[in-house]
Amino acid sequence: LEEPLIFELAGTDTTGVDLPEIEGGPNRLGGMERTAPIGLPGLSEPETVRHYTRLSRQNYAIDLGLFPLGSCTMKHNPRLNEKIARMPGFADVHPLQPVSTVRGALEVINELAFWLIDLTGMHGVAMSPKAGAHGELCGILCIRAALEARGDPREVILVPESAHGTNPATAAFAGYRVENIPANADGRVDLEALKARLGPDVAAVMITNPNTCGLFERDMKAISDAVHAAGGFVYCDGANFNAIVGKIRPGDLGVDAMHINLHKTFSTPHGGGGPGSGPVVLSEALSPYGPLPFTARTADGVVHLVEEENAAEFDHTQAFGRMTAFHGQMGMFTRALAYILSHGADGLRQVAEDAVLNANYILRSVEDLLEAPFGKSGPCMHEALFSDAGFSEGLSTLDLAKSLVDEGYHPMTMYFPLVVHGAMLVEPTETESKAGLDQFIAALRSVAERARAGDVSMKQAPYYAPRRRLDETLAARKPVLAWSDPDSA
Amino acid sequence: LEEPLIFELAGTDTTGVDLPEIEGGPNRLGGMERTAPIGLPGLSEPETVRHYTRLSRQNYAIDLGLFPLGSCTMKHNPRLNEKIARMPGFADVHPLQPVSTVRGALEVINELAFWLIDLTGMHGVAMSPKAGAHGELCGILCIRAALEARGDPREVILVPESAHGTNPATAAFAGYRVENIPANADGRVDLEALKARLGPDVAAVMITNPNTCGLFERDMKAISDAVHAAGGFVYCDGANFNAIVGKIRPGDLGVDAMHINLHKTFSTPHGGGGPGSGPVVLSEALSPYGPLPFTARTADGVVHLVEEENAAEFDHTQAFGRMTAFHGQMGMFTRALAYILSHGADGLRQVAEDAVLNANYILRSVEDLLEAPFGKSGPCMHEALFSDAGFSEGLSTLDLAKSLVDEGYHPMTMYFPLVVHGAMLVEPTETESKAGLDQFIAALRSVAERARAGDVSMKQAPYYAPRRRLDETLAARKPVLAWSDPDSA
Amino acid sequence: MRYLPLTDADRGAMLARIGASSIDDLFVDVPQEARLSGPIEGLPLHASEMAVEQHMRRLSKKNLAAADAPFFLGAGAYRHHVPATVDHIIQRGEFLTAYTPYQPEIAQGTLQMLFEFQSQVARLYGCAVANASMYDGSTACWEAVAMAGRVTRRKRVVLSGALHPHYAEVVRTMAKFTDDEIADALPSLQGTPDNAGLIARIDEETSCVVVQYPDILGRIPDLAAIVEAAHAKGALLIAVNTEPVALGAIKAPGELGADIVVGEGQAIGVGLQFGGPYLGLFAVRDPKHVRQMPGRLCGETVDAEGKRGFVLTLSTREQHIRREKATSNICTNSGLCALAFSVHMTLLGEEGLRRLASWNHALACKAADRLARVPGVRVLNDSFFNEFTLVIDGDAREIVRKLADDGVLAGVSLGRLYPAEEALKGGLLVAVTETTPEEDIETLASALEGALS
Amino acid sequence: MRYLPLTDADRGAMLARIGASSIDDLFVDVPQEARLSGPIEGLPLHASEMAVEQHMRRLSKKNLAAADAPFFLGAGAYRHHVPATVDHIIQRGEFLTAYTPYQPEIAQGTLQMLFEFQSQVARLYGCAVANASMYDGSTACWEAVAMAGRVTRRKRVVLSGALHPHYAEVVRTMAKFTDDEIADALPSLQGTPDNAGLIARIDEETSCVVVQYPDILGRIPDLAAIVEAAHAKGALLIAVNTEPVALGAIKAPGELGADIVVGEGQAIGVGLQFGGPYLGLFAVRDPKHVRQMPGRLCGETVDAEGKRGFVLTLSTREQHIRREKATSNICTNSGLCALAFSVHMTLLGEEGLRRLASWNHALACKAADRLARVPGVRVLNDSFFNEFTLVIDGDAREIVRKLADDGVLAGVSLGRLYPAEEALKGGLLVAVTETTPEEDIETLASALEGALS
Repeated sequence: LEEPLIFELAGTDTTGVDLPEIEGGPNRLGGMERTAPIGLPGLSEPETVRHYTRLSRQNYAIDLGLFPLGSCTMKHNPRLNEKIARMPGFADVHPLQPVSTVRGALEVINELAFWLIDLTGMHGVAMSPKAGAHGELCGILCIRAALEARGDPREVILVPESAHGTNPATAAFAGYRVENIPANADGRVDLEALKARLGPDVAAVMITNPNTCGLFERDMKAISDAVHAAGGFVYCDGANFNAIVGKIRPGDLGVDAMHINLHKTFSTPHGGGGPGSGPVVLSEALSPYGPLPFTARTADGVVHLVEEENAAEFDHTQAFGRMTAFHGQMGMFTRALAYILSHGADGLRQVAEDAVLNANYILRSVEDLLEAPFGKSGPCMHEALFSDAGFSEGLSTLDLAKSLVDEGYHPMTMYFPLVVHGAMLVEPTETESKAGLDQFIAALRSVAERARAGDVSMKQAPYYAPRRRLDETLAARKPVLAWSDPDSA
Repeated sequence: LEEPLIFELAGTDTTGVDLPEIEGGPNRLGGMERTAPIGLPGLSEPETVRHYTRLSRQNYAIDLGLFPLGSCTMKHNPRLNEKIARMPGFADVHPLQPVSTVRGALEVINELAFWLIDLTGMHGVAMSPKAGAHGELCGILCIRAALEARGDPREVILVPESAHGTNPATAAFAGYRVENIPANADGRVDLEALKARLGPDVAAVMITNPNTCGLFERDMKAISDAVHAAGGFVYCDGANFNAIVGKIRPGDLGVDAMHINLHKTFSTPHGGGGPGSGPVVLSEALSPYGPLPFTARTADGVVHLVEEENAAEFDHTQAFGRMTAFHGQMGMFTRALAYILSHGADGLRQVAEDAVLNANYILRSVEDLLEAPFGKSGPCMHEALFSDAGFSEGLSTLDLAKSLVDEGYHPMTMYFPLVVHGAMLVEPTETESKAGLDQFIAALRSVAERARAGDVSMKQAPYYAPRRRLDETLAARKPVLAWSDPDSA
Repeated sequence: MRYLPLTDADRGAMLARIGASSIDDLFVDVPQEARLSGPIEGLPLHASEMAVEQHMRRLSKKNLAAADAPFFLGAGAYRHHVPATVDHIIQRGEFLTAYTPYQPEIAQGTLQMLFEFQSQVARLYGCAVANASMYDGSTACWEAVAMAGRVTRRKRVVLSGALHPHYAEVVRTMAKFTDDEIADALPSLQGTPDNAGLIARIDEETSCVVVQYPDILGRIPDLAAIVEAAHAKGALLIAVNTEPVALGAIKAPGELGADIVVGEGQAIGVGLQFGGPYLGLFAVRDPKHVRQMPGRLCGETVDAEGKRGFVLTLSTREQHIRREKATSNICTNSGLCALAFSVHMTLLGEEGLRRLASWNHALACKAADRLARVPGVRVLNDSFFNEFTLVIDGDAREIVRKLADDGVLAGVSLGRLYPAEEALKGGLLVAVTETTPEEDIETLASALEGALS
Repeated sequence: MRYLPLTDADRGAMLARIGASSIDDLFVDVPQEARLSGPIEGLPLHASEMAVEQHMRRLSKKNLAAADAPFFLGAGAYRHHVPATVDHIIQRGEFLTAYTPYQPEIAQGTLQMLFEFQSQVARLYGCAVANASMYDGSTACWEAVAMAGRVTRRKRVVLSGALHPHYAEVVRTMAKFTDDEIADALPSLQGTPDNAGLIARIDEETSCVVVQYPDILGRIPDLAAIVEAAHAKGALLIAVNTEPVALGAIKAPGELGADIVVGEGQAIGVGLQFGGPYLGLFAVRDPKHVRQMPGRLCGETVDAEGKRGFVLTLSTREQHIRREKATSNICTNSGLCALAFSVHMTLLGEEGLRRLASWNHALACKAADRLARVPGVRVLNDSFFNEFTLVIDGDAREIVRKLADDGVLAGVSLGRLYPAEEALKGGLLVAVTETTPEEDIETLASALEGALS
């Protein structure tokens, strides 16, 4: 059975709520009454539940199986955290309530901030960014504010070839010119090339570590030292922090700013595309420029909300501004804090170890069939990178990925990083069992063998998904982005 | 992917909880320490969530589509009711807390009791029975207690042919001899045959109204009068109360006892087989014999818990005993009360009307293809009854039902009531939309046409379910009722 | 009406297809005088979701939730921490809104779960086979008594004096109508259960002996001795357990020779819920007794393609087939509670269950030691798991009520359970689980000191 | 560790396959001095689910939940009743634990939902196309400003003085780094918005005019006049809405000619949540602007068998394709909040939304009338929907704090929003929704009377 659209299921005169009908009479809407039809269909509760339940079953999800999207970190979402986020004291609190009535909320933010600072070995943290990309922007804006404060505006940000697409987008948004730094043969930043490019025009280097080839940047400390020596700052993309959490502190490697995707490392649910949360940890040099609002605990144990009004009391007059209306993603903070407290310092360390172990297990279990371009560059971290070298002519990474769908799995990240041809980035995360990995490895080996053997049926995969391959070109060429009533056309 | 058993997924040394390990040392277990292995596998939380999520997807459910099981009343389960049942003041309260700390819980029971009495036009209600069959037993035990109290023990209970299987089982359990009463040609109790059988040995008549042919027993009042005149009681099986709730009060028809399936009429979820709840409304003659405990509101508005201890204060010394340890299905009471308050007296009436309308709509939309044995006996009530007359040789009701699975529907009730050959009992309930019914009717017509035409492929249906037809004979002949480790065999 | 999808236009169109001119035409078989002409008077009309939620919340706030007070109640219902995953899973629409799995091809989710549940219960109880659940422990207990009657064809039932009095009352109530003879007794306030007295009551007419383990006073009887005595007279031994967590610490009744093991499963996964819905567990040690068992059974089989699958089986014992010859009239069971139990037990596993049991016992030992130091209080039990009996100078029931007024839920007094028995009125059952913070033990001790001084 | 399935035996076997002798071998690329030898000091170790839940519950109880007090806060975040169905659906694992739908064949659930969501938002806003959501209203507002710059290739941004000050501050902050010029102003305490003053600030360099509707003081500006003025100078009109329920009662900004309509969707389906996650809505009136829009878009297409399906489309605007030339750096959005909004809106439908809006307005009118009778209080607004401004003799911020101590959450003072502005300190924003019982209005009135006397 195909599920129709809500617009095809009901008209605008039905509803799934029971509300009183207020008779007309005078109003105070300033003459702006909405009189024309709006066109919003209303479904009864039974129809609504069924519509969305049926739709949901056309999705793949972590709850159904391994979701090996490299760099996306699809790990199990603990159900406790959902329960906690719904406690009325967190869910039913207004962001502008008097501070005396939200002490617990401020404590949550402050407690999480404390953990993030300690786990990263940094000095401060900006909690309000709403997602990873927003956090990146926050970090770069801190850098720009710091440079401007010392009267040394610079123009260039260096970004490695393998960076996340958000990195250059962010740098450009903040008004910088972006220059690439090449990778060396083993998949890491070319230290010498970087050093050669450093100079008084370089505001910062944006580095992802572990990098998007799944490798740890061995020279991280040397890079940081060189950048600092040249008067620049080091921005670290923290999307892969889950590989090292509890094992390595970025602050020890000279990082000045790093965003942390709470929805990756600390397992707040992705929800089909968000919400995320991207707090940014900051070095001592950058902390004064972090945005408002934030929380601060004074010696008496009281947690304060620091906003424009009282920033001076907390010696924070250099804040570069405000990134969002309120205090950040409270719903994600409660979940992330619950996750962190559940694991503790020992459990988080184990998270990193198991994530890395699982990825290496996959890497070594399939590299005889799938080319691992940096397989000789040392162990991978939390994700294993493969290329399409060895595929039979005419078959692509896309075909392998879609064939994996027929094996019952979500595909890995494809064609990223760009430095590898036909890249496939596999991140199992720490919440997969060995038995689950073995089953996945068998499936991956099976499709890899078919790709090598030139099984052309792969070009039409998937066969067993709710839909066959979808025509993305048509969608872009003739965009249909909202429903319109065929009867009124 | 096939989902293994938990016993195949994990050993007994793993766990999905983090609990402290208490070191040995002295205990006070009286020398009964359990030392031998127990054999219970433990799964981490991610594995657990995935296991049960995957299993769940092999089920059909109301949330996925129409569930037309006659006499089972599979209607939408409002989500509000789930939320309410989980309020800590209901979910986290012990049944033996001092009464001063559970006033709200007692009020819920009392408020629901008040509605049940009013909706049925009866005198009292026993709230503690745990399910419909348990309620039936309660009602029959009230009758037996009342007869014994007047020194007139009787031996026989009359049950119509079309009764639910629980009716004779219950009567037999309570020590009665069961005798059938035939139906007349139009599918109703044969009033004359009944009258002829009445006498001083008949303790009660158990009648289902609307009956299991989906018809209203027109002669109900005459039956009651005749039974009462002969010194017996009238028990009404209330499983079909949803067809008349808010429209007709069984008390007005002379009923002495009727259980109400809260999980049918008042929409508490079936949960794959329970829990249910079966309060029994009682006439003035039977009320004194209702079991303990129950609630009573005194003139001062206080709701009291009446147990063995204070039964005398509430003039209830003739209670026949106690049917269960505590106070009944509180979790079902909160849901049922929320359902009742949501609908109100007007909405409940609409429930009955829409349930009957939907059933008649199906009856009249397919009776040209599916034989309706009592189609001429007047409108049906909440369910439409069909027979296999007209099927091609060799095809059965079972084949049609399993073919309906391939159309995306749960089958109707089959081979019940027994009075009709190859019976199919279809109950859509009031929570289906017209569009949904039309789609179902089209599917039903399609399989009916195939059955008439003799499409032998139906004998192997279903084809598109998680499993093909299962071998029930094998299961019964060589019962495997628990997992055993093949390695230890 | 938010739950009713039909519009008036739909209703009109449908009546037209049916050939009726009004809804009332469809109720034509109901005598006119029995038809109400409008909504029943004196009852409120429909209400918004918000209004209903507010009303119910107001009622819920009139109860003192266990989480909001020092809490020590047990006596057949125990408060344990239930992992959030359990509730998440039982709210999956596919489990919550499914019917009894009579169509196995599209109910494998429920069926496989039940098969796993049966296997877990059988192992927990040390038995061969468990069924797919009963209403609750008390009704399971009665069903066991009835089954023993079918197996032994005898009518005399010997109840231990330390069987939960509500369970005993359910048995007595049912027996009134089945002409079984019930030999029961009261518990005696001794540190060790009176096995000898119980054994003395068993005779050649006895169909079964019913023993609670741990018993109503929290003591752990040595079942093996009673089993031997019962079997010597040809009677079955029915063991009743109301705290399944205990079986992570003490031997399984089946191991000790009990023939039928029944109990309340609420402590694992289900929660307190003011007494229901709960979860009746029912298992037999000897597979030959399976066909006399009440309730549903799920069994393994294969489908037409040879794939493993599960079905409800041996239904020839059940009422919808056997009608008046059924083993029981039970129809609905506690499927969703069985799921909750099974999910929680799967999360625990043997390792978790044993740790949980050890922790409960250790805390209970601490509590017993602390409370024994309260003047005027002594601990009765020689043995216990997570619940024990205090004997107090005074009326424990009054003290419980008084402490409740001060916000301490002190336990269950024997006076509440046996209101007529003067000799028991000093008894107070105190249960301690992993949910009991150690400071609450101190709070209880102080409160008792205050109340007794 | 309950979330980590590997056992030590597994780890050993896996290391063996990898050919490593220890986990540390896998971290060999990390300089030895950067590797911590054990758990970070000073931080607690892992904790049971129960312990974490208890800790978080303790913190949650230190907050005063809106349900537990008379509550009148708005100012960009509104409290409405959210049907229980909404939360049930967003907790379906298939929605909750799915990723951004990059693999459309196995993500049709999320994609169809997003297509429906986009269609609902477009209709609500009176626009042609809406995107699949932004972080929140304030960031959506900034993205609209940036988009207007791309469309008009101008750099001057005119902000209405009655734009939410946090939104204005976000725009100012971002503009610092993009060299946009921001012309802003303060709100004036008048009953009707100062359209003339705003229009006077528009010039030939202006890329866009940003107007909130209803505005921060609750007044409903006549957008049409400003649209006309903006278009006359070649500028775009950006309308900002922070209370979508209002659009069930007042004309859609798109109907009135706004070019870009952005807003906060939190009021429908999402809840208060102390400010986040919220739901940024973004729509354009003219389809030709679609390719300049930020954020994800879901579009209709067909699969290889011709069946209708949905995909993310026009991704050439996005950062993962365009890198430094992207329309925005936005990546994650508010997918799950969009689902909550869409489910709630589906339950409401047009009929429900209009009723809800009428009810809100009627209650707010009652509240305004009642509060106007409090001595020392006047109602500023000539027009409003469900929120209006009181002007009080005294410091409203102090009064709000004082009333909070008495358990009344009286509203948002302008002093909280504009701490530096003496002229605004008597202002108090009061929001009234269907969740406000009428008796709470009386409570607020009495409390204000008490505080002002």
